[in-house]
Amino acid sequence: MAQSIAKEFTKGLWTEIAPFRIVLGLCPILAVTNTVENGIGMGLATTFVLVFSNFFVSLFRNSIPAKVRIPCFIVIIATFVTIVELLMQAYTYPLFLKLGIFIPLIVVNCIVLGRAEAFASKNAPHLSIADGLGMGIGFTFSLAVLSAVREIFGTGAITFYETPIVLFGPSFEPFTFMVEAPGAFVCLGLLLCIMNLIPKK
Amino acid sequence: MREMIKMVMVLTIITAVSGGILSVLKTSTEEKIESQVLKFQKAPAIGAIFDTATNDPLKERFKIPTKVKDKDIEITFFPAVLEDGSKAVAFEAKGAGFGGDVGLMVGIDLETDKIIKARVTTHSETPGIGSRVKDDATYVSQFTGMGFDATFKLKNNGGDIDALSGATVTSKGVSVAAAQVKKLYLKLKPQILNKMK
Amino acid sequence: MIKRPFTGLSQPKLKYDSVESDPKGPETVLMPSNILLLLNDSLDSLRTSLIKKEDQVKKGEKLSLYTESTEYVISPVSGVIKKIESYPGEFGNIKTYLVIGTEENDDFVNDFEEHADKFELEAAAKLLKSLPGAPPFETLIDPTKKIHTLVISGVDEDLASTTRQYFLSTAPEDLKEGIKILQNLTKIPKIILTVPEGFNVEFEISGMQVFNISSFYPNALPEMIMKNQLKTTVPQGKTCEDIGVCFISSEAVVSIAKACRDKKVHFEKLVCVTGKDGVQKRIKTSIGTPVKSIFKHLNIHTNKNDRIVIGGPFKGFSVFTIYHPVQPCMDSIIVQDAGIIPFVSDSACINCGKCIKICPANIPVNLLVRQLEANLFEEAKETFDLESCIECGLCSYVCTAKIPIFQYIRLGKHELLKMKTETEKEGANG
Amino acid sequence: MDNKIKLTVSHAPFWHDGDSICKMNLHIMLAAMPAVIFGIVQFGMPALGVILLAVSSSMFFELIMNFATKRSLSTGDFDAALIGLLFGMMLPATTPWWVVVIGAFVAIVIGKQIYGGIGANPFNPVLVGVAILMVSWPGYFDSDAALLNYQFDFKALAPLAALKHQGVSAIDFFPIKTLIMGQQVGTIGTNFGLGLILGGIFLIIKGYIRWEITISYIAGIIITALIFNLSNSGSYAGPMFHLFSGYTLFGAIFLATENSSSPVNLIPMLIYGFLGGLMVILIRNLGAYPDGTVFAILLINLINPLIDYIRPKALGRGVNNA
Repeated sequence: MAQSIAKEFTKGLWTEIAPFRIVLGLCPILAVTNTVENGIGMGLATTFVLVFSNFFVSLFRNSIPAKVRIPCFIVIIATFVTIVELLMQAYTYPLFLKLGIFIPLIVVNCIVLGRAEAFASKNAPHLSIADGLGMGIGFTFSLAVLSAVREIFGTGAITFYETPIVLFGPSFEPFTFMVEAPGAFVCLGLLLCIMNLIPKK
Repeated sequence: MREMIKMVMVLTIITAVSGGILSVLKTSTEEKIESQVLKFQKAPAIGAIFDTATNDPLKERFKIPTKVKDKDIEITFFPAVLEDGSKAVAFEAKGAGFGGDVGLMVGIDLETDKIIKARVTTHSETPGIGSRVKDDATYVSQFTGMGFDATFKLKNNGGDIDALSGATVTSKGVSVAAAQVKKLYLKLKPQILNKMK
Repeated sequence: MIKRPFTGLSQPKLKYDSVESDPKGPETVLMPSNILLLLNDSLDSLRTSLIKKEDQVKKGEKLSLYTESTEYVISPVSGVIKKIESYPGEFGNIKTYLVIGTEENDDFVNDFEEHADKFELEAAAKLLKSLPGAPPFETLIDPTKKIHTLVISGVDEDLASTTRQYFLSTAPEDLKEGIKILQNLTKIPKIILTVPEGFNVEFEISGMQVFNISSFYPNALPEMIMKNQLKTTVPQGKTCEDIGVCFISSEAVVSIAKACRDKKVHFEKLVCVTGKDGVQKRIKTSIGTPVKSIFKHLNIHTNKNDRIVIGGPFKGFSVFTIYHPVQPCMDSIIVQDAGIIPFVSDSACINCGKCIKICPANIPVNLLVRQLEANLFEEAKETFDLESCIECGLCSYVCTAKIPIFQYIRLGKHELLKMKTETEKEGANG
Repeated sequence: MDNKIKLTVSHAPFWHDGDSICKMNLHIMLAAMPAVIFGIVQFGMPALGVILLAVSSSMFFELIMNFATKRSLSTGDFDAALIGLLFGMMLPATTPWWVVVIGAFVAIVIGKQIYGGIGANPFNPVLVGVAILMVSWPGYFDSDAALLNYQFDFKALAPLAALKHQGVSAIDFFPIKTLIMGQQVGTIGTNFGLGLILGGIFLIIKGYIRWEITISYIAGIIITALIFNLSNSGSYAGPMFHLFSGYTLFGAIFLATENSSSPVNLIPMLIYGFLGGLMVILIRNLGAYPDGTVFAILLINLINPLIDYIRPKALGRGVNNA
């Protein structure tokens, strides 16, 4: 049993890492990865929603009729998204200001509904939590990697809580394209390409 | 039929529970959020507007209940005494922008009835386009010194406000907020003066 | 070979060869000791064939593999069958070739004699199909195709050939006679004779019209004649015959006339041979003569990796052996030296648009070829007009990326046909 | 039927007009030569350095991608070299080496190879490279600043930037004749109007670019600029100034006509070219950038697949006669 929990947890970290292996959740990964701070914040918020929605969906999976399962999942997910939004507003307000409109969009993030539908509605709660946690951490990791690439090349530094860690000297001229929207597409494409060159195992 | 009932039941229960949890959470975090909003949103705007205030406008804030479009709301006012001794008040109004409401904080000199400064507080505008109304102080600086005889509409609608190029909808939201400020101020001025005595 | 002109503004003009004003008669190539006959039928090991090795055949004897076969050849010589073997054709079509060792005797089986005076279409289809020029009697007797127009082509469809024009200008009397025979035989009301631009037809037949055909490729292709002269368009996926127009070469008409006059079939085929030096020669030889004998006569040497093209540079096919026999429909032979054979490449389409400009059928070739490369035959047919192609081959001729577009198109059509027959079969079974 | 001689067997047609991708690209490069040589003469050795670096790094990245994607080597068709050459021509002579290399990387890898190589790119790779550089390091594309250390015997101002910042009165500095003769501040290979026109005529005659696109593009420029100019000659420059300044002619001859990203049917080509010219003038007169060629052509590249659906009806399509 411990083995299967570990298996469900680790698959989200590499073999099924979103969005590089399962191409889901592209909206946030394109929208908020201009800084590492935003990327990780978004990833953690998604992880939170993912774990709890997975848990509750899994808990009620036997009592939810199949015909209304999607509305039920959406209600559960939306509840946790609102909770995240309120909590972020209350405790990490500057981050909330930055992620602003993207937080409510977690509801329609394919990963969350995708895991609820594909995994949590068919598996026991403890496995679902492991799955959600693994997927969420993997997603956070992906967002962090992509946003790190973009922020480093785009600004020459990584900024955490307004303290920049300068990685290149003053002679570095920022590749501004990378932090702009088209840069996200190109960068994501190149990372997807590299991930496909690396074998799964 | 039974299945139908079950479906309705389950959905009702889930939504009810969810609604309950959320309302509890909303009320319990309301205060915290308000203080956060004050700290991170209103405070910088107030600070920028009343950069020469001798008192603490945040602390001395007061609320006046009023009706906007048949809805009872409370408006928070931030009074200030400036270095030159003049009294002023700042408050926020909202107008619909591209992604949601745009909040505009306006500081008004109570004696001359002129706008001291205006700042955008909240918005959900597209980063890089509409968000410039907040990031770019030169845009809202056009309000400085305007009196309430001005028409708070965009210039191409026959008003006095310049639009921010490329962000007409957001600019329109800002002008609507400014017009709202004008309306509220003219309506509530006696009460404000009363409170500030 | 015609190269790209210096200016690329105008389309390349590929002018048909025209026959000289006073054409030289063909040189005769004698029949070698062994001849080959190609039979459009495949060997079936389960059945016993009518003919087998060591069988004696007589000149004029009708040879077919099985009793129920409709395909036949008529032996041009008397001799012994030395070999019967399968011959792989295009797209896996299996044909059969017979090698006959000629013998010095003059046995002549003349099945046609009794029909010659007042023969009918049925008999003609049974006996005259392999006349030089390959007259399309099968189409004419096909009840599903209501042929209302018969076009006698006095112009050669493809370049590097003047065979049909030669008959048009040297045998007007035979042609006239042949047309009259066909008129009586088929009762087709509308007869059309196509001639090159500026050619004067010296005879008149009531009910016959004469059309002048532009002297640039591909204007002599049947579909182009339909479009330019007959002002009718062949619907996608249909042939000219499907809408009632049948084409017959001038050589076939002359052959029919001769056969009726002499009361026997004959086997002398006229072929235009273009050597490696580009010089065109006209030869006359019996059907079944391997091309090797022709080359020997004309002093053409074939080396390794040379290419022998049967039937024109655009619509012909290349053969893998120098023993390929002369066939009734073979109007021309081209020998290309290994050094000048153009490459084909596996490059992708670069979208240069030359094929679009040159395509006489307005096909979006640049998009079509992408579908065909990906084996999307249905899309190619539905959206990208695969079946509009009249198979002139010009797209491949001009292709900058040297993609074998024409071959892709033929493969696509073949695959579609295969799919269609398969679904029909399933429909019949289920 | 023994086979002593191995013959070549292939499929029809057995003739070819002798054209090839390599030949086509060499012709285009040849047509670009007058402008390139003029640029090297005008801007000296640094210009030659930029051009050579652009060509060589483009071919290098092409080679790298060939190995990475395990395909046969495609540098021999000179497509990468052509992209590099055109890309180099669009840079000021003082561009730092690393900007050139990054641009070549973007052009070849992101602009061309990741879509599948030659013929598959939806955008002109040269423009992808230039656009990304322009967005990231606009400073190096400001010809005025870049060419500060040069001494010219003509007005040392980039015509379009001058138009943008100083208004229509600025165009008096630039008589049309000096613009045509390349007497303007700008990039290496796009100034010399006469050379570009000669190259363009050569390519049109040889049939290596589609004249419909070039002509309609120029018509788009002239007509749109004329409309603006007539409506308010105080704020908008005339068509001739627009035609001979900046990237306009270069765009009309070498960029808009890029094979893979432009339409091939007659009417779409005319629409495509005209829209390109229209967009250039709109961006110049109403937008934020002094020269809109790069973005205008990228935009029309986008609509290419859509408008290329306008095509003549194929023979026998929809015909239903029995």
